[in-house]
Amino acid sequence: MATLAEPIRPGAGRPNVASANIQLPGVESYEQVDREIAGTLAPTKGWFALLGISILFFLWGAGAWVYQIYWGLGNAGYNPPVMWGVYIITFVFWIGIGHAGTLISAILYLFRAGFRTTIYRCAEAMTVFAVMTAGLFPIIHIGRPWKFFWLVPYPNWRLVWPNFKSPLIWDVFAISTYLTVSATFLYVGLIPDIAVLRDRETNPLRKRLLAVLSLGWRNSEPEWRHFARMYLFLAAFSTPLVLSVHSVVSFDFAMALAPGWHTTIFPPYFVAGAIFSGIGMVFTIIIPIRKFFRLQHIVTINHLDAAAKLALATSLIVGCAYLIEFWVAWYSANEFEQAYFWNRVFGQWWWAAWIMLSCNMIFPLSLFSQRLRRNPTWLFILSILINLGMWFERFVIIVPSLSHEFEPWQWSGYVPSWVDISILAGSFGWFFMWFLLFIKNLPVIAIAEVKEIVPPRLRTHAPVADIDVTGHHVDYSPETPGERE
Amino acid sequence: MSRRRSWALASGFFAIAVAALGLSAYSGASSSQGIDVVQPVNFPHPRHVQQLGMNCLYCHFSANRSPDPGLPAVGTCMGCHTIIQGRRPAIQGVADRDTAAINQLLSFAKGTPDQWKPIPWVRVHKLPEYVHFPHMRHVNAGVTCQTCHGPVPEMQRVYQYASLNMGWCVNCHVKGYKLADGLLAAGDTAGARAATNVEPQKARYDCAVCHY
Amino acid sequence: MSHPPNTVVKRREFLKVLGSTGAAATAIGCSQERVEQLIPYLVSPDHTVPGVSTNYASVCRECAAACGIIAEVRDGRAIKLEGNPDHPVNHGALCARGQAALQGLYNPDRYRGPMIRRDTRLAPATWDEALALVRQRIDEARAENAARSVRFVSQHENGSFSAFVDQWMSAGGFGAHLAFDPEADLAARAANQAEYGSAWPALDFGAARLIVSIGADFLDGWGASVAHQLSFADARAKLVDAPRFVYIGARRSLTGLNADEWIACRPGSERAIANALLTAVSGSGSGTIAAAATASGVTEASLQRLADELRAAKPSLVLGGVSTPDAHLVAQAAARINKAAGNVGVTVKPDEGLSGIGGAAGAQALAALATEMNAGAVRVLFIRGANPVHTLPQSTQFVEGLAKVPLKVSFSSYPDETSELCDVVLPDHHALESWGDSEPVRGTLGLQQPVMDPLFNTRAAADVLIGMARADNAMAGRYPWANYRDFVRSRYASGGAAFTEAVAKGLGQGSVLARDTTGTMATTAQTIAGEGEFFLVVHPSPALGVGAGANKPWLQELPDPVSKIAWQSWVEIHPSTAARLGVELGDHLTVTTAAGSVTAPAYIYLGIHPEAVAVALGQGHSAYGRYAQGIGVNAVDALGATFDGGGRLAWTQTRASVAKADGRSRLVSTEGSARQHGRGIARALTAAQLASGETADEHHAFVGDASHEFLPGLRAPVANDAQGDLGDPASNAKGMYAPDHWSGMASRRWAMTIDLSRCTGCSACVTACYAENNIPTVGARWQGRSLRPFHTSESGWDTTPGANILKGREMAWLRIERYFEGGEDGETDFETRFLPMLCQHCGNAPCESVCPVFATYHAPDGLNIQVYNRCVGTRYCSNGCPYKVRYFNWHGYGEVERRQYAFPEPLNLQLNPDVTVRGKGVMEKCTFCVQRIRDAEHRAKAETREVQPDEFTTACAQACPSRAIVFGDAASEDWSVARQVEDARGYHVFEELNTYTAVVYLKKVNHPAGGTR
Amino acid sequence: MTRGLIAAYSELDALVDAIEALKQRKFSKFTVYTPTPRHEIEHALKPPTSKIRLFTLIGGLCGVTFGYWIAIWTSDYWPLVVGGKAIASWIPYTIIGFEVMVLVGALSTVYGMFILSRVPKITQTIGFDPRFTGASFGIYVEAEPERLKEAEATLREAGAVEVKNER
Repeated sequence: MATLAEPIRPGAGRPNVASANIQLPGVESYEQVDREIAGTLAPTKGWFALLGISILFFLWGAGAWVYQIYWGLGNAGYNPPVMWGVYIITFVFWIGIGHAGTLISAILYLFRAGFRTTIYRCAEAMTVFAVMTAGLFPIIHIGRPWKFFWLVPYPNWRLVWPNFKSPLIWDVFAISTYLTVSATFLYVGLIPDIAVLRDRETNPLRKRLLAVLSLGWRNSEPEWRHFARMYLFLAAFSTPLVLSVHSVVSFDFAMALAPGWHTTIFPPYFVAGAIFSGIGMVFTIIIPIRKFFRLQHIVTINHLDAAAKLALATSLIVGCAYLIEFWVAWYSANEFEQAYFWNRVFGQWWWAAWIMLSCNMIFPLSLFSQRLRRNPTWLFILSILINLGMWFERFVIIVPSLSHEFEPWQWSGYVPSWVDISILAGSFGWFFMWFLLFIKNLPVIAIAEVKEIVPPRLRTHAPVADIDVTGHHVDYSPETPGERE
Repeated sequence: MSRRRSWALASGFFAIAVAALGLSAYSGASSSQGIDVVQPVNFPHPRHVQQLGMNCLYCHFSANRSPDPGLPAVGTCMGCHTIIQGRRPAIQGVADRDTAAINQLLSFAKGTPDQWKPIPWVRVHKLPEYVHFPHMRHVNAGVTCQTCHGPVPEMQRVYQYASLNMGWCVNCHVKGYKLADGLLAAGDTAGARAATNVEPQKARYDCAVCHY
Repeated sequence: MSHPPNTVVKRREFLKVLGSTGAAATAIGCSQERVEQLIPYLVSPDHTVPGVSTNYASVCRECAAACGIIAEVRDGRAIKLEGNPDHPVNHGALCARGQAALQGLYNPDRYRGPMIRRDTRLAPATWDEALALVRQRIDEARAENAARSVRFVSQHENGSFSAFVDQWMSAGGFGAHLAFDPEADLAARAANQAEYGSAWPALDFGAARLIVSIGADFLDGWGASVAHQLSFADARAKLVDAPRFVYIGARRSLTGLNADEWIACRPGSERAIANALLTAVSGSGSGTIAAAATASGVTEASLQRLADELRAAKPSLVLGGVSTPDAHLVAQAAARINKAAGNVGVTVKPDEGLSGIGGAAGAQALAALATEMNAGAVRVLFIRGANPVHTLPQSTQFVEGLAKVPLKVSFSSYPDETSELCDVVLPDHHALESWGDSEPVRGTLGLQQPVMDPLFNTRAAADVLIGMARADNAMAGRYPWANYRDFVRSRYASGGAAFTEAVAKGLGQGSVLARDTTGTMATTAQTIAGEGEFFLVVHPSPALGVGAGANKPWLQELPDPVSKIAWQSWVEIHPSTAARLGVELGDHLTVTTAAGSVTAPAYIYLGIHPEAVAVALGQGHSAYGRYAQGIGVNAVDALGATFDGGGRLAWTQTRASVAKADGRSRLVSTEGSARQHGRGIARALTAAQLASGETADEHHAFVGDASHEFLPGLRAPVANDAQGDLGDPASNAKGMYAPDHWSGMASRRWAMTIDLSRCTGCSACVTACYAENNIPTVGARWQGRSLRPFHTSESGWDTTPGANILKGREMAWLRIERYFEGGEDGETDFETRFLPMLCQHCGNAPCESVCPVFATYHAPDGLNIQVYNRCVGTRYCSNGCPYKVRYFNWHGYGEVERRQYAFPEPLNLQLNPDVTVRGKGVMEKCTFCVQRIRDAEHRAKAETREVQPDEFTTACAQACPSRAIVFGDAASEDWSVARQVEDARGYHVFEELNTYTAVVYLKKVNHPAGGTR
Repeated sequence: MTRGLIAAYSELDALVDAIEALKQRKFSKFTVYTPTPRHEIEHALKPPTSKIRLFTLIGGLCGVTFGYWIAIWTSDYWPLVVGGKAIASWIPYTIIGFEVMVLVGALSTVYGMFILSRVPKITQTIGFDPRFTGASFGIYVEAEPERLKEAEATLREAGAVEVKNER
């Protein structure tokens, strides 16, 4: 017979400060969690409008692509030797976006950072759709998209195989792996929540569909046991994976000789940038969601604050990388590098470079102020700036390098064409189309995990906080320290 | 339990799809192996080669001198067919005969040579334009025509014998051409027996040997 | 190649054989199921084998030099023109214009048959109609015994034709015949005739110790440029002993850019300088240094130095080739200097001179004709070859005169400005379809023979004339020949046998039917009217000439060797002047003279005198087909009717005012930066340095990187270079890369050397590459990209000429980079270095390892291979390439169904069947003419032997009139390239990148002032 | 006839008590349901550690082997030299090996979870009540018919909100 301790009166004693950051004062019971999160799924006019717009953008981009396939890449803005342009820029941009999701859901999980709990599902979905978007661009940008399957190693009567020394083949492997693993990660995380929805659902058709999706999950203890274990291992796999993916993407550049590309700093630099941009996108997405779905008491300001600190940290890393690049160029005494970097900031491409530097290095410094960190409006504005800045970071890496290479005779400029811009816009349409469909059909906040940080009902009354610093609840036995005065 | 069946079905379909893809990729599914076409003149190879014993090079005169095997000029046909007409009366007990094919030929070769019309033969063996296949190199290396073109002497109507896939070419280049097999294909069993110990003749398999 | 003449025509069977080999088609989208017909011969011609080329020797008709050519004919289609190695003028080389003759032959805008003007428009007609009409008008003229009012204007060409027409005219009792040559330097010819007794003496640059050219652009088309270039390059190849070259002129032409020193003089002051030099050398004469200095604006010091040098350096070579009204006097002075300096017979060889060029008429004669026409004194006018409406200034009133001629008969095969104004068009065969002759040097008869059947319903003008004559009782008697072939045959000394030999060799003994040339040289000069603070310098374009080249896409696409601008006209203006007028690159400038004005974008150029602006001829066509029409401006519109002593239009010295017009257009230029930024790409050293053995002049390496000391030769070990330093030979199976592999491929290493002291930047190699490798031209109006969505009309497409080049998308596998050295901060003189840049076939190629599908990789014989049909078009290889020599098919230039198709019928008949035509979305680049390598291997195999040293070479090396390019197998000592790569001047571009290139450049050798012996 | 009993609990400590009681009374065949994993339940049940790690290990090893193998085998199948590098160079192939390891490893982990926790289940109705995915905890006890009464009592003592028979 478990005997329960002297109850702790609400308000009495100081709650654990660290845990205070992530606990949800506004949430009393499991019922409330189910009710409120499931409640977000009801479609609204605004949602339909947004979805419509996204689909229009997507169709526009798709049309542009068809046009380009028929009439040739010449209709894009390429200006040799600038052989890569908006498409590769946007590819790297979207891949980068993806990284925050995995970081939040996997790495922070391993680090037991509790504030991830309420935002990770959203971030994870973002990852999957971002990678889905990014994955299109290598196909869009090649001259003969209909031959793309040649990059996939499969037995064929030509007896020819891909070149496994090519960074593009590494890309194929890294990105397909990344897409598969993050999609799996998202889905298995969803299973218990789908089960919740299944059992709340009244419409038989939807119920059956959800039943299939939930794979007959029933919240039994053995299921949870294996689930937790699997989740741990997936997280353990995703962590090196996410680091490897953007390193591989950075190899696309580092493996070529072009000045400004051929440098060893790229992998860490790219990974940090990716996470930075991803968190930017998370803000762009989560802030409107918590506002319009009225989830401020679940996705609390504390969570945003914590995420903002992460953004600040990555921003500092990225900024440092920028500065080191210039230092390396100077220190190497390699005149190609020096000429290129001079041209980057003070020459032809100064404007792009300064957009990048201000958006990624200067503005984020504002996050040192707690007031701004806790101001969702500012975070939202900043997040837009970060997205812009990170797109231009890739622009600055790709275009100026190619336009100002070894051969002065071949120096050139670059102006995107309407096709580039249409497909860029289309990619946003495509991404938000999927995301919007997601948030109205599946819980955008992880029900089961939120329940973890909600105190369970007890025969006696609940304690104020049963959550420790890690965001995981502490055992509920009298011996547990920190629970009483 | 209906759901169980549907699950099984789904995975089954998936497996089949994958298998099909792999197979089609590996077998030269994109090849036009086996196609045969109706020619403007229904030229019977068996009659000329098997019965009259004409040599391939008599008509395909540049196969040993040029990348291009060459096609018989109308004049070449008319060398014989000015005498051998389509219609032949019955003589010495042999019944009279009227050969459609020869008439087809004659319809192109009416009157004096300057009134003749060229015969629009239809191509059967077609390599993509980005492949360079120098006939003379192969013929001079002793590769019998039948090795690639199959038993043309027996074909009433010529069809594409080999797949002409890249893998098909490369296999021979790498493993080497066995004279005995070639002769056997050409129907020279004696020669084949004699050539059993001839070393297979390899050819370069660098991409730029054929693709440029 | 020798054969009985009676089968000549049959062996040129064309249409009946087309398709009997797979004509080159695109690499992409070939459906194997497509029904394809094979059309064999009717009667198998002897001596030709389908799929195997036959070569015919003939004569090039693109300029007066009449070089010998070899036409490669495959299955009845001429696919390539090369120089005739035995020919005394061009010795196997051929310039860009000569090679582009093919695109004249296959020009899509040629007249398909005779045309007659019906209600103001030219409409197709039959030959009988057309000829009947002409005959009728002639008879009318005769009837009213105004036969003298029948006149003939022809394009002058080296050979019998001009004289043949003279005879025809006199036989018919008609008026005078003008053999018009708008480009030739008639003034110099007249002066030479007067001074040397030879219109065009042979020049031996190698024998000279100092070359002084007074505006004589002997590399840009002044005289026989190929011959000059061969000799000049040989002279420069003497390195330390090479002659120093001083160029005097207002504009630094291609020739000027090859000079060691440029003396920039005011246009029109050349005569003063020439006279001063004459005085200095001969001791007698009117000119003085002081006078010259004031006239020319050159410092007395530098003129004095030149004079002293000229006096000291014997033998020397002085050339006068200006285009001012007193050009003939300049040429005369130059000739007299040569006489005084004892150069005649040493560097100037009158008795080996060009022959058969006599009797050419200049613009002056046509202006006179125009006056007659305006007076209504011309009733029938025959025009053959010449295009006076485009080449004469409006001030000559030629067009107005033409309107007053009742019957204008054109033999032109192209719808040019003149033929479009004519009433009857009797389209002539192209030179490659017709018979003719030339006399390159006295006593040698070059034979021009048809290399294939005529494409269209055309007739050789000469045959038409013979036909008319034989049908005409008055003339028939004097025409025993059935056709012009028989006439040509009759010119051969020993008749039939010699002719038969000539048919095989393209050369024979004999002499052309010469015109009686009674040219006496004027001793005075016209004065040039008009005022303005500037001089307008007009000059023929090295590629387009005065306009005849403009309808050939190869020549339009060929960047001007000096300005590197294509598909455009431009105004050259000096930086200081530009700064003064506030003009920036591309600003539209209006150049106004007394006669008229032209407006074109500004090109800021160091090599133009600050008081002058220059505009090239050739563009500004109002007709002349899809490639020429409406591009640029015609500079003669701004010229008055002033002529030099030879009767040629005076191109320079016209006074002009220059004003900024509104608007600016980007220059269609292939030039990124004209400066090397100290990157040691095109390197040079002075003769002194070379003599003293110091070579490490501009060597450029990473700081502290000792591993890149300069080493001559191929850095990568031959034969297994594919493994480079990195590969461990024992690491894994090297397959065909193993030196002992049965295929033996790894025992060769194809390599190339390019001697920058020979290269003059003439760009013949570029055109040769286009012709050999089916490279699409991308500058035509219809080849631009889409500018906005949802367009149906033309307006949606970018129809700017050269739109693709503005986007940097030119496809030239081989480009000539032109780098300037010096000339900053106000110094007049500067140095120019030309660097042919092509795929370097690196041993450790950065492009290869990044390709995901092995579309580019390293072949065992050292080639960097590009497999078009494997390429998926990631363009990663181009990003990896430090030399930027990979080119991408942005549109379906090679696909018939695309609007950007580069080979509209019948241009596609020129495509080389041995080379795949690339479709859209694939990367392409220089292959070291791998098809020629394979071809040589096939030949060797057929003859059961190995490929012999220097047995074959690449298209660029073959065409090069400077012999600057040497190609071969560097792995075997017997190939000359193997010796070349060891030259002390050798270096690799960007060697510090460890690419181990297979192309070795040999440094240029300069001879600065006072640097000579 | 009754297979077992389903008891629903709205409080966590009640559930914990029930579990301990059931164990005390030697009821071995019962399944616990919880809306979210709680350590209390683990402590009460002391279950063995999941076997999933085996799937992960084997999957990962297969993956990395296949990754290296495909890269090296294809390189030597048709040796083509690029950029002067060794034909089969293991350094770049490490990336392939790593990515395939992650892919196969992760998938086999999930596969393991499915096997071990018997999903996908074709039916989840037996011994399960929909509210277990909602707010309430629950226990499903299977016992011999004669012990059912005792079981029910035990469950109710611990404070079950409801106990129903499962047929």
